[in-house]
Amino acid sequence: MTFVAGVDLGSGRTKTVIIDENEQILGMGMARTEADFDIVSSKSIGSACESAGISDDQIEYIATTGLGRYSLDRRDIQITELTCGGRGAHALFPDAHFVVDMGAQCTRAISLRDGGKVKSFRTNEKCAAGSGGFLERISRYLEVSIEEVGKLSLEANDAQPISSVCAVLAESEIINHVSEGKTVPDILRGAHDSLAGRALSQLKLVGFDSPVVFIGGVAMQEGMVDACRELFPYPVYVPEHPLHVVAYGAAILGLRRHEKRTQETAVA
Amino acid sequence: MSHAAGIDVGSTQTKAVIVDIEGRIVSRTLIDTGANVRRAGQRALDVMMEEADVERSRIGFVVGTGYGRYKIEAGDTQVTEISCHARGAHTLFPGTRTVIDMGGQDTKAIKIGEDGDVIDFCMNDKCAAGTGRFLTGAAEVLGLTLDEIGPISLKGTKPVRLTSVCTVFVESDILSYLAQKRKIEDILCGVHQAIASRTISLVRRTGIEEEVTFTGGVARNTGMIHALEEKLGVTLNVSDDSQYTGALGAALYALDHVRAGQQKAAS
Amino acid sequence: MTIDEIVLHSRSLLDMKPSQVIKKTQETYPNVRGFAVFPVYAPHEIIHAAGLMPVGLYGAGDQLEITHADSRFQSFICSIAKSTLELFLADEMDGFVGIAFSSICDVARNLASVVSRNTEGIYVEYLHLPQNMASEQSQTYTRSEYERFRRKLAEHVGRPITDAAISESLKLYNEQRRLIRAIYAYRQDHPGSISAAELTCITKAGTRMMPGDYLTILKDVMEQLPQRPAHARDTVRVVVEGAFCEQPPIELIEAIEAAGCEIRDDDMMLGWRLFTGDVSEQGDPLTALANAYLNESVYCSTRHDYYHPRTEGLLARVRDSGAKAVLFTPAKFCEPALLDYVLFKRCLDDKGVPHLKLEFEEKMWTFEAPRTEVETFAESMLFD
Amino acid sequence: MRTTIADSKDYRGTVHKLSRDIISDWLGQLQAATKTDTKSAYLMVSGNCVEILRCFDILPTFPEINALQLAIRKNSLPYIIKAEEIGYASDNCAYVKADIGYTLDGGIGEDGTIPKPDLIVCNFVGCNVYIKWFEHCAEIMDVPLVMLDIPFLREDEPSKEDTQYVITQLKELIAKCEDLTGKKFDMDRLREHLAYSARAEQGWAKAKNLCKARPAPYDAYFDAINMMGPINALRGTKEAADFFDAAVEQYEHIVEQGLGVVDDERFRIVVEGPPPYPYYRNFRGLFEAWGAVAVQSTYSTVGGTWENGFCHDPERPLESIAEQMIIHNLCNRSMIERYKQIHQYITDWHADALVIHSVKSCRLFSAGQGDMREHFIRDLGIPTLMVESDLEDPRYYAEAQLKNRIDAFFEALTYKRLRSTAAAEAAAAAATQGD
Ligand SMILES: Nc1ncnc2c1ncn2[C@@H]1O[C@H](COP(=O)(O)OP(=O)(O)O)[C@@H](O)[C@H]1O
Ligand SMILES: Nc1ncnc2c1ncn2[C@@H]1O[C@H](COP(=O)(O)OP(=O)(O)O)[C@@H](O)[C@H]1O
Ligand code: SF4
Ligand code: SF4
Ligand code: SF4
Repeated sequence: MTFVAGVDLGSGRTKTVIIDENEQILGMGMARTEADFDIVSSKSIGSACESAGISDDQIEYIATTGLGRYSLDRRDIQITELTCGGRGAHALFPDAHFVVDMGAQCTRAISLRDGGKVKSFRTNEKCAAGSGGFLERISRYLEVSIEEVGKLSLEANDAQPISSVCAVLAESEIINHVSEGKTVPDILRGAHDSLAGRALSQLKLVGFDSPVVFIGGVAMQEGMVDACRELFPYPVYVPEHPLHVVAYGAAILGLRRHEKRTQETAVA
Repeated sequence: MSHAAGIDVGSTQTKAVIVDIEGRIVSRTLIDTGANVRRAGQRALDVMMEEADVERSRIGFVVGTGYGRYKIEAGDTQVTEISCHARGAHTLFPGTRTVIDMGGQDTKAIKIGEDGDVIDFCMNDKCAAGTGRFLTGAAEVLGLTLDEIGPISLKGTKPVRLTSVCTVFVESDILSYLAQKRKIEDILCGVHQAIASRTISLVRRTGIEEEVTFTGGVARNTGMIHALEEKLGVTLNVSDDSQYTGALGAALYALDHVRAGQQKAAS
Repeated sequence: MTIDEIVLHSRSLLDMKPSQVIKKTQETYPNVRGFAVFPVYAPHEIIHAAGLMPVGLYGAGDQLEITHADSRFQSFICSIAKSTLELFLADEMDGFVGIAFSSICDVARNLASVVSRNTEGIYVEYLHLPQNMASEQSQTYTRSEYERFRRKLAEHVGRPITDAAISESLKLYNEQRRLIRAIYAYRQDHPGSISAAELTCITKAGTRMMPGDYLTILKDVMEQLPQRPAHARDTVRVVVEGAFCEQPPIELIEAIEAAGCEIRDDDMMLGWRLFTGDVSEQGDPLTALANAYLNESVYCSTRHDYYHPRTEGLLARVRDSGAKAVLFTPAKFCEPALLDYVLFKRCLDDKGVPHLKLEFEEKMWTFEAPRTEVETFAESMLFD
Repeated sequence: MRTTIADSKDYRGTVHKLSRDIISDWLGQLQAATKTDTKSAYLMVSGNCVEILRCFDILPTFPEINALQLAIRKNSLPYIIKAEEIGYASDNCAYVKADIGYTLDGGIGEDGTIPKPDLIVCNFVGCNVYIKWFEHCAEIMDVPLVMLDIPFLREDEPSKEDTQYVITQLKELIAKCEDLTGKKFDMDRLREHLAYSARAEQGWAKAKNLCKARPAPYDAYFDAINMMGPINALRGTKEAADFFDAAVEQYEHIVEQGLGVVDDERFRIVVEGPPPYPYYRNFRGLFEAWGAVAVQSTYSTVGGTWENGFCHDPERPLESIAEQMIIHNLCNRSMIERYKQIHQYITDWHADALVIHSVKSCRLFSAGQGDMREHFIRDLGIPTLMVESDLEDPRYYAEAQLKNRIDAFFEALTYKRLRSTAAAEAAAAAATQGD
């Protein structure tokens, strides 16, 4: 049996997926990203090995991706998170040609060719206004844990719109809502609606015209998914483990390279 | 009816000042604006009247300013914070030609004439990067108080270069520098420098003419004063009342009304 | 000098402010004075014939802090406009007789006025180069514009600029352009022999040297290239398009190459490589220049050419260079480039040529984001 | 007693209504032309040669006016977004984006409101974006393009070659029009159209001069749009010429009665830069609140700077067309000329301040306006306010911020005035005491 790991060194968390030669997921792991990428990734890989029931040295090939993809010395190859996200999403939903990936610092809209290759993409770098970091901030402000945000937002019945494009300035609007006695679910849903709107305009820039796969940590929030489904003119698919799709894509691409290399050595 | 009051309801803090008929500061108050903007103004006024032992009936006119100025019920009229900061700064330092005001959510540069009138001004738009909030965030991550960060930053010798000036992401940036074992003073030094650079490019839009007065809450931060002075190459006027500058200006506008009323009554 | 030394030397020239460039040149040519040329094209041949050193103003990169110009040009204006003004306001243009702008975009046009209002004793010229190559009168008009420039420039330097002198300059610049074309061609045949980043430094240095000395350098490069080990990597072959005015930081070009792209052809430093062939060295030199401008210019975003649409030009460039994709790199806020992108995109999509848009700024200093984008782009073509 | 015209409907009534009527007539003609084989051509508003097209009964259409109409009806954003989806950048001129978005959406041609042009005439006078815009139109609609290259006015006077170059190109255009329509060019007809143009231009100049009155009879920025429609879209027609006769008569009447646009004209301003069309009324309200009235504006002269007495001359048909295109329109003149124009406005129209509305879309207008501000404040000592938004893209209009700036500016002016009156009173008091 072959074990290939995909490691996604993201700005918030480092995610690992281990697959076998049939692209079947055997294990997944996660660790909070810290400065020493080597330590973080071995934590993350360790937890993935544990869930796969294998030991670290059984891994034959490692593909890294994400912001820290160059920082892991024991990688075999590094691939960008866009390529991996596209590939991972495609493997799970072969008929979808669009992917939206919402992480902590960045939202990415990707369009795919048949076969899962990236056709075009848009990213918003380093502005919190359209990404998960914003949600973490307001959840802290509203004193709910990030895990609860998704469910709470579903309970909204009078979503409170946010007009500011800046996450920091939007906070004052939120404070205003709080002071006017609006409920937490209504406020959260307003934030989700506004993020969904920004995601939609990014998707439009890559030619959005058919179903989209929603991945990244923010896709774990039901209310956010609901907001997208309501707003987007096409179906929104959400994988079971949205956080790990990029790592999964890395693992798949890693597996391909690994097979190619083994073939080449076999021929030689 | 011999006093006048100015209330500056800011995004973070609410400041209020009472002046007597000569324009001298009788009392001043600073409270957190909190969630209820409407209440903040009233509260500040109440606290201040009590402290100064001035009855409401003796305050002839109240001018509201700051971002919550239209929500102050006690306010007889409103004046923009730009005019108020200019007037306040000119009163504190009559030689002022440029005012740099850094508050919680915005940064302004105001150019003023010899008489203290506003000639020109710029503000940051739409993006809160590099404002007071940025510093508050940095202090929180490091577990320090606002009073501490300035002095610590002064000790920095090898400032870090921040990859983002976004107020939200500064935290993760700082965390990653901490993890790289960079010294806290170097990190804070980098933070202050990043904000100073951003501020200065804003101020340059109006041009920088001496004397330069630094107002707003961030002017209480010695690290910021130093970083700005270094980048501008000029010495800044900073008053102990810097955070009250806007409220003072508002109180002086209110005083105009009180005096005008007295004159009318006299004639 | 070896190629490595030439690249280093070029970089050091590029790090200098214009006044320093003149000072440095004066070490060899004691009384020479400079004349600045704003991208994209102004007839540096005439300037050189006036006994001046034409210096390309391609912004000031990391060398200059923008302290004054921000208050004159708003946030949505390209960097090069600001840094050019800054050079004047910060007294970094010592040793210059003047500057010539040409009709490339609305920003450059207004910049010419602003520079002239804020400077004293410097000759600021604005040349209206034609946008109609098809009128019966185009040639007469273009020649008259060059003639007007010659006349005014002569007044400013206090001596006539003769036809003979212009013809001499034409020859020099013809040879210069010939050599650059030859180096580009050599690199296409021998990928990896010289990187795009290195070559850009070298071509850019030509805007900061006396043309005669520069020829020596180009000849050196051409001679030594065959000795350089060339190794073709597994890359995507691209054409870089859109950086005809403000220039991308060298680090960005390096990042593009590091991310897995081989730059086969580009439109960088276009103003100094404008003509596709030699300008005629026979007859009236100004007529020859006018003809070259009208009939033998490379397609360019700042020039409307009824007979030669830019989209066709780009497709030809892709085809001729054997590239598989286009990296479209406009300067941030560069309106002509950003508008052209729309038509380029249309025709590339139509022909199935992959492309990626990548905006840059003079003062950018992290290249992480563009690098990820180019990498993804390369991966989308390399992986199957 | 009536002291203002704001509450009397007949001021806005007459000129506004007349203008609306003739513009909707014209729009009706355009709409009708989508269904017939009337020939039409694209043209740019600034410094054009519409009279030549009129000689061939070619209906002129103006993409700029199309974009403007979309914005003022608050309809521009969906088209702008549509254009961005096909590759336009957020930093590109939004006039272009709205118009192209509208075209792609089917607004042009048989099912639309504007006929598909048979010819695209790019008289780009100074604005290089225009070249691209018309190239894009030509490519997207597959229509032939004629590029009229108008040399920029880079010295005080155009050179002989400049003028000759333009005249030659006009002749080449005439030949194209003859080919297109099969009609022979008739110089006498051109003279007729030019005579109408001249009459409208003189009317314009008179009307603008009436704003020297205190109070000003209309707002030369916000209300001037009523006159811009007729002069820009309908120049060369009898309708436009008659319109100006009527407008001048109205305004003269208002001046005689001593009426003003606002209750109390407190500040007279000159405005530079195009307005934020998507929020035209709101923006106007911010100034009205302070009793500020625009007595002159540069934007209203994009079509032509008629104030100084230039008008088309039927005796020198092609020459005067060429001169107007090169010299007598705002776009083809340098920033420095614009500074002079504004300064003259401030002096001759007795203005208190300059307001610069800097729009992100239009770099032709806005690039370098910071320098303009610097010049007026520092060199000329004229109070100057600069605010930023956009002429077409509603996303760049931030009312709270604009209000803040505008309020602060007029607060300062008020305060300054207060002090100088106080000083004057004190001086007067001192003088009486001295007696
Ligand atoms: N358990 C969770 N429930 C809901 N949301 C989550 C959860 N974990 C993370 N998130 C959201 O996802 C974001 C992080 O997403 P991720 O894809 O890991 O980003 P990155 O790849 O940049 O590290 C957080 O900012 C948060 O908003
Ligand atoms: N003691 C202090 N030391 C340093 N900085 C301070 C101190 N107190 C407040 N500040 C800074 O001042 C900011 C608030 O400034 P202020 O002018 O009151 O803003 P606003 O008017 O927007 O409420 C805070 O965000 C903080 O960064
Ligand atoms: S401060 Fe606001 S607008 Fe600025 S980068 Fe951060 S989230 Fe974006
Ligand atoms: S970079 Fe573009 S917009 Fe700027 S001056 Fe050059 S051509 Fe004009
Ligand atoms: S840049 Fe200005 S003048 Fe040019 S097309 Fe756009 S709005 Fe019109």
